[in-house]
Amino acid sequence: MSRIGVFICHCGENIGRTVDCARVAQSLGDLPGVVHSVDYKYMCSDPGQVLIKQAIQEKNLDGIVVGACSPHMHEKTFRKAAASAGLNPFLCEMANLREHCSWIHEDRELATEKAIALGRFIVEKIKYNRPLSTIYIPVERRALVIGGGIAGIQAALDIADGGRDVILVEKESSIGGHMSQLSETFPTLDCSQCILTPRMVEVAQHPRIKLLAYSEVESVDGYIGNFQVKIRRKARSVDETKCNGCGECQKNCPNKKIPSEFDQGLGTRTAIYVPFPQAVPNIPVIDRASCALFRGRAKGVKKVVCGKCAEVCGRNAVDFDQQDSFVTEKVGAIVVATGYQLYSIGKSQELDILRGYGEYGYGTIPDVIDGLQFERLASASGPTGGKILRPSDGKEPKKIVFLQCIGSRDPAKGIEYCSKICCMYVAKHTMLYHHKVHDGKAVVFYMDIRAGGKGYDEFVRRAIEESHALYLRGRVSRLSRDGDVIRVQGFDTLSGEPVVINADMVVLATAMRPQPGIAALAQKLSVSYDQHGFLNEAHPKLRPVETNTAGVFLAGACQSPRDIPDSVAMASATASKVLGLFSKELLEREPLIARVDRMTCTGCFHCERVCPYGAVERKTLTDSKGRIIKVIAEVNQGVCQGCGTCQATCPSKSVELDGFTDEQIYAAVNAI
Amino acid sequence: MNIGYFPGCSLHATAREYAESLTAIAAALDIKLDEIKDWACCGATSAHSTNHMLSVALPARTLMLAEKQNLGRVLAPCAACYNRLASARQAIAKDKEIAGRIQAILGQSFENSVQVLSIAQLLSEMTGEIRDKCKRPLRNLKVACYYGCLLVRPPEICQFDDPESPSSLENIVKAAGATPVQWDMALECCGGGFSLSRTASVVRLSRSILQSARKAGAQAIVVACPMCHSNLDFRQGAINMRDNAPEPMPILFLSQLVGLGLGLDPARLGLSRHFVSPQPVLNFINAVKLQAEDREHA
Amino acid sequence: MSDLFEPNIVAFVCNWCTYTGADLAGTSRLTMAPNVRIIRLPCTGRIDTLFILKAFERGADGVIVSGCHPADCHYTAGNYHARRRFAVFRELMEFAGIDPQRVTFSWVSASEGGKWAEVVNNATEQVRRLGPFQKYPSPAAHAGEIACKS
Amino acid sequence: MNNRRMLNKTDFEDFVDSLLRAGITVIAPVRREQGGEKVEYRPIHSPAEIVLSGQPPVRPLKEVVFPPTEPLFNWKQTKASVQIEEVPTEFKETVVVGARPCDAAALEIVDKVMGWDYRDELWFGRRQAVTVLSLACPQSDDSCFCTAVGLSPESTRGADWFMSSVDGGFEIEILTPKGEKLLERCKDRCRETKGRTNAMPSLDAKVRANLNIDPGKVREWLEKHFDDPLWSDVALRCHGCGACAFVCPTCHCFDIVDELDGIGRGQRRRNWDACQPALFTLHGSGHNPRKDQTARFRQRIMHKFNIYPARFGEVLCTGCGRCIRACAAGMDLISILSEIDRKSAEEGA
Amino acid sequence: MQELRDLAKKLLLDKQVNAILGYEWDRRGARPAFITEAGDCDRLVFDHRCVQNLAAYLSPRRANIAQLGRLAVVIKACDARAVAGLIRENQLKREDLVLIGVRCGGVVVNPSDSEQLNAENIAPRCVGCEQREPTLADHLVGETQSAPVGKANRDLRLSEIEKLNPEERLSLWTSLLSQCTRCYACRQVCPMCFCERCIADKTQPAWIESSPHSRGNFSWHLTRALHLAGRCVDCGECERACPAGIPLGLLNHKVARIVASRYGYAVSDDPSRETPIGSYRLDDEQEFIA
Repeated sequence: MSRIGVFICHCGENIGRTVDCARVAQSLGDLPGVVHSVDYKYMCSDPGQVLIKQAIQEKNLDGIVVGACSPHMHEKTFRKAAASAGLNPFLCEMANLREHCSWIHEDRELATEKAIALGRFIVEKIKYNRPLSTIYIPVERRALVIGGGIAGIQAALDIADGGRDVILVEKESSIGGHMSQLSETFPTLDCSQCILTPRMVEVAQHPRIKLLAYSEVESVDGYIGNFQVKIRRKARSVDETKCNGCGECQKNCPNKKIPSEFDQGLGTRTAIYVPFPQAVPNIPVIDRASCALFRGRAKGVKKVVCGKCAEVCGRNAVDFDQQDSFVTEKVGAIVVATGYQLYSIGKSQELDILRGYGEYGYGTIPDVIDGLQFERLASASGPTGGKILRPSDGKEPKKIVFLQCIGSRDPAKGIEYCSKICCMYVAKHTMLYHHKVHDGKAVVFYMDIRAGGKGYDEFVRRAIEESHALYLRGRVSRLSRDGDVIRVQGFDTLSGEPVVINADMVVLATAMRPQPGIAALAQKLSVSYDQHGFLNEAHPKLRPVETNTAGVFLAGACQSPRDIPDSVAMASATASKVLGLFSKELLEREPLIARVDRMTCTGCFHCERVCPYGAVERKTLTDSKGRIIKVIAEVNQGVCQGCGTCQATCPSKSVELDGFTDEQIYAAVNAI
Repeated sequence: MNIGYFPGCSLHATAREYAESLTAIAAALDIKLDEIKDWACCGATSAHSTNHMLSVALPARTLMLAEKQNLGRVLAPCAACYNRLASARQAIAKDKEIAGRIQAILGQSFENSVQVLSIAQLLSEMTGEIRDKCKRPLRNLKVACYYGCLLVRPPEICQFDDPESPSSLENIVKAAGATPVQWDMALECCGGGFSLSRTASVVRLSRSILQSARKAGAQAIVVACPMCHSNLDFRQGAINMRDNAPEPMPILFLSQLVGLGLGLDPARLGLSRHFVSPQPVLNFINAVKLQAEDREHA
Repeated sequence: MSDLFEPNIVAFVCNWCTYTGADLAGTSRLTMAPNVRIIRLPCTGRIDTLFILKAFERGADGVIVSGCHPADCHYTAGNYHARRRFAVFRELMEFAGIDPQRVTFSWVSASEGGKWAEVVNNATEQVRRLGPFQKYPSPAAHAGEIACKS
Repeated sequence: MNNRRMLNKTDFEDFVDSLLRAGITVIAPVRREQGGEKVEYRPIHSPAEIVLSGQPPVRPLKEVVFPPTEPLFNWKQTKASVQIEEVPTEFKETVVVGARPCDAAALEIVDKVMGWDYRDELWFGRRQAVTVLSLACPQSDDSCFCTAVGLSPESTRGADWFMSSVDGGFEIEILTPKGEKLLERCKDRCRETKGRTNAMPSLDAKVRANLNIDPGKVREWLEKHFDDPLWSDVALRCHGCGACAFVCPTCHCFDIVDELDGIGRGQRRRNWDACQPALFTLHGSGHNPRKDQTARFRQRIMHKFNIYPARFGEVLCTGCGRCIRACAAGMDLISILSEIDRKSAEEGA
Repeated sequence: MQELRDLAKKLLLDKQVNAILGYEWDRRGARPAFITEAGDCDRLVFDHRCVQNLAAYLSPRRANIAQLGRLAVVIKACDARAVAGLIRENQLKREDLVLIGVRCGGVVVNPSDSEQLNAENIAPRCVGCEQREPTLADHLVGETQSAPVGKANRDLRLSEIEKLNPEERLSLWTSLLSQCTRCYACRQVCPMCFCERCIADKTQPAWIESSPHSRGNFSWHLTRALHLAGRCVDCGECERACPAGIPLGLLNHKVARIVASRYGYAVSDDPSRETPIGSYRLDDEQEFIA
């Protein structure tokens, strides 16, 4: 027979005003197994907690129910109080009489009745609570960082500087990410490469960082503190241990007309190439789709068509037969920093919801470009050497129209969210343009100017006041070619008039979207993502860099559109989370996890199929002579997060989720 | 192939040539047009600007008749009719309340099962046949394909082609052997129903369309809407008056152009009913034919 | 108090979305019908169809099942599994004669306090209209047995 | 006065009607509401519902006195005490019309175990309340073997009246004081008659052709063959359900369960149980003394043809054949008994 | 028939298997046969009276059958779906079994039914069955069969019930299920009901009351149908085995139609095909969720 104590809180007037707390206490006191039932003004106050502790000790209670606010508010408080009185904290539960009762009802009679019912559920449930103890799991104190943009670089450096080993995986042949493509950065207009390159070099030289460039995460197994990550090292066709980055191969490659991805198609590169001169590692890669030798091979041509690069390589580093290889790393934490891509506004989109902007003629009108292309035009290392020139004819544009919110904040054709950085970089573009083409005129079509951030609004004002950019509030309906100018038809909503501008060039500030393939990665990591593909943080305010998969953290634009300062701040935050996790050898976990009844488990493994975490393992039971009796499911305590989907799925109910066992739920339902 | 046919008022009146040419190419393409018996007004303009329920109920009635007459798909050649019929179909499918009220108004069972097609949709399905049967008299004839506002828009209703840079008419025109030009005004407004009430606006808007087409080198404009046709054709006199009288621009219905491509007798295509004579196009065809004959002789 | 039939409705909700959404409804002081009593589960994935049958056995007149919207599941996929399970259950239940109006399924996120109030009020109204669920099978005497006196 | 009467068909129906009007429950084979041709023993509202011909009812008369589930008591727990509310053990006067001889005989056979070391109040309460009018068996099939267990299509055992269909009505044999008491209610309608006119030797022979064994010999064999390959061979087929037990007129095992109905409230019930499912003998520890179907199936035959005779002097079987008809796996008691008989003869020779 | 017997003999003589699980005649039609001697193989038969789904005997819980050793099993296409189910759910290993597929043109309802198969007596589940022979088999025997023709229409019966109002449906099912005495024949003959301890036998807590009253029976049969969602192989054994004649197949058929229409799933004899419950799609229909 249970010895349960019930404690009903008035929460000042909050509960007491609509619920007759004394009657609730009395009514619950009459239930079988309840040996103590009182009400009190403030249960969470010190005297209130003393009341509970005394009752536990004096009445030798084996379970307590606190009828008060939401358990999300004070469950921890009361469980701590119970523990300090010697009662297992998991033998304390709360009935939510405030948020779920007194605050939402007016009729005192009905509210009191409901409060009694809610209390009854918990009293009956707690009769089946078991004492549970905290679970400890070992931690592998190395971290994996996925993505070598500024966020990944920062996270890797911070963790490594904190004294822990880091594996940094980058899918491109060099780290640096989008930041390496930028010309100058807002709001200080310092040169992007100048501040980034030293960080990249630091990564390459850090003794605690193992850089795996041109590599991708293949699979992730395990759980917080104990992940096993399989990484695909894509075939570079160049032996990294031999190459010294002399660049002879590039110079001699006959195929020089390949549009450069780094230059956003505005410049060219060779088939064997490093994407940009400051690349880290400074080791070339052969683009097998463009290389004559590989294309020949793909067509089945027996003859070796080319081989110039190998011929000129003094170190024999070029390896045409290199294959993808795999390495497996054991890590305790994972930082995801996969960054973003721009909304490609042409017609074909990989997502149905994105309809593209046919009216802007991107891809058909050569002088309609996107923001990242403008960065390359403005960049000293870019295809024009930093001169602003039209892609179509190489002339200097005298009038550039910038369109903001292309794809962003446009649920009909693009994405409803704000891409956050465009207002700022368009302002920056107008300034760079003004600096480089003094007689040029910049016109900006905007919806709102969102310049929250230190020095941000001042920056935009400077663009308007000092660089004389003309800001028109409104949208553009169509871009059309008119001879060698682009006719921009728009609407100025402040004057209420349609506007037609003949521009020499148009720059579209297109939306930021998560990287393609993010969903596949999220599934490997069991991290959820929103409808756009951005990874979900555990809590938007209080746990912004954690995910719901313990041990996996988010930095930068993989979580939502982020600018550089944000990304760096997030990266450092993840590093502090990782270092905090690594500060202990053993990890504590709440013990609300599933366990399998060996006697009745049939081994059908429906539980294995539904487990979102892969926490179900197969265990072979044998008799004393080693003969197999059966293969059953077993829950890995470290991996299980306690959702209970396995239990609802198990046909014979041979799985139990501690804290929410069938007997507990049955008892609550029985109390209806 | 059998398809239900909703001519609407225009094809029985101001756009009779549209109906004639459509009938002619349908026969050539083995399409049987089953005119919906007892059809009524689609509700365009007047109904949908005054009474929403009426604007749904009118087309719903027609669609119900089509359903009862076992017409699974209905062609509405007029872009406005198409828009009304398709909009009504979607309103009923999406909104249970509207569906209930329409059911009550109709007083008969209605499953809303009839699919509504524009001429662009129908002929897009048939480009293969058109290409096969094309006699290629239009080779190198440069035409501007004009979509207007309702043929591929609003996208929620049409769910066909790219609403901002469509290509279906170009594909059909290519199949018929002509050469579409790239131009900028394919989707701009012609002034639509303001033809009588605000003629000056219509003249201004239609003029810029004609200018753009001319600039792109078009020898004719192809349309798929009686209202567009009327503004560009009937108003061309007024438009050109101010413009130092450039060469008139023939405005052809899509069905007429396809008919010419299929080598049908121009007389059967209603070409004589236009205000702007399509003679330059016919001359072009003849010239092409003569060239071909010459080549044969040589 | 009026003479209206006050239905007894049990809500099985997930801890992360709907329970928190219901907390928000409380914090926002949204008044709602007092007929719905919440039983908290970690996830809709944990909610078994047996819970619903048992609730009816114990005299519930209606049931609400609510959790995180698709893609919002705290455990990434529990709600997707629940969605399939309940889709089949609901149709079978309807086939067996339990009026589907007695069982409300909803997604209510942690930020949808207002939606929770709406779900509660709608379910209460709906079940009130149907009346008490007296027809749910009960342990009546066996049809062939010799009856006791009196 | 002798104990034989004639009752013509309309008088019989009037008699049944008069019982109903007098508030007496009449149970008889009737067609099932949703079951097509299936017949079951159920209380009737009019004599027209009675079905006396054709296949026997799906379930035997057992369910009338020993329902598949019945409450034993209700309990209510308050903070300090538990209150028990007993179920009544007195039952309404009931007449069963048209019981099969094999079903009626079963009641008497099971009486023995029900009144053995403990007198089952519910069983005997109902037994006392019921008057059984059985009817000479109208039909047999390939599953019948009553003659092999000492009964026959015309066995009067367990009946208060024994009725035989004759032209235009029924010939009735009054067998017990209960029967005589019932006769009081239809004295005016019936006339005395002599000896049985309608013996059905053909039916008897037909049943005998299905199985002709000596239960005593079977018992002797069983006594000596607890371990015999026969058991493992036949049990292979058995799925281990309770269909045979639940359609058996003599199987009487039950389970006792507590069912909750809210906090501290509930009902203790007894439910039919069967020896073929593994759960029947599963211990709390997980150990199961009858570890496989072989052991369980042997138990069924042993109980019916050895253990029960040892304790109560007769086999626990009336040869009704329902277990054979009900078995989805084709388990066939007739073949099994004849196989035992054959083995016994072989060993004897 | 000879083909089947010869194959069985060969399998036994070559010691490929220790026993053949097939069908034989007895007094009352066809019944399961367990043959361990090559000499007994001539007892094996197959025709439209071999209705039993022998896959039920393959559950690892059948200790006395496991003792026989390696088995060859005679399976119809529908039975093969059950074997696939057992493999899919880790109860069997494909390599531990020899599967003798038999071509089937439909079966009767009861093994003791007529020697002639016709449109009247064919089992309703066979009407519309599209699989004449199992794909999951090591050997295939018998002649090519034509598609079964029959008059029964289960969908019609379903739609009749669906037309009733909820109260009528509830009283119909309450009345039908009141016949159930919990003999669990339905469960025991079901090849997919292989749980070590059935939910209906669980007592702590007793989600499903073991008493055969309407309340317990309702929970039991609804839950069983749900547990078989996407798993029921439509072999009809539960309904055939029910001594009370409850139309259990209707519940299973209803559920099969639900998973077919919602998830495009039809039960198959491909063990690698994933069943619909326990998997999901992000865009599963959710019209019933507010």
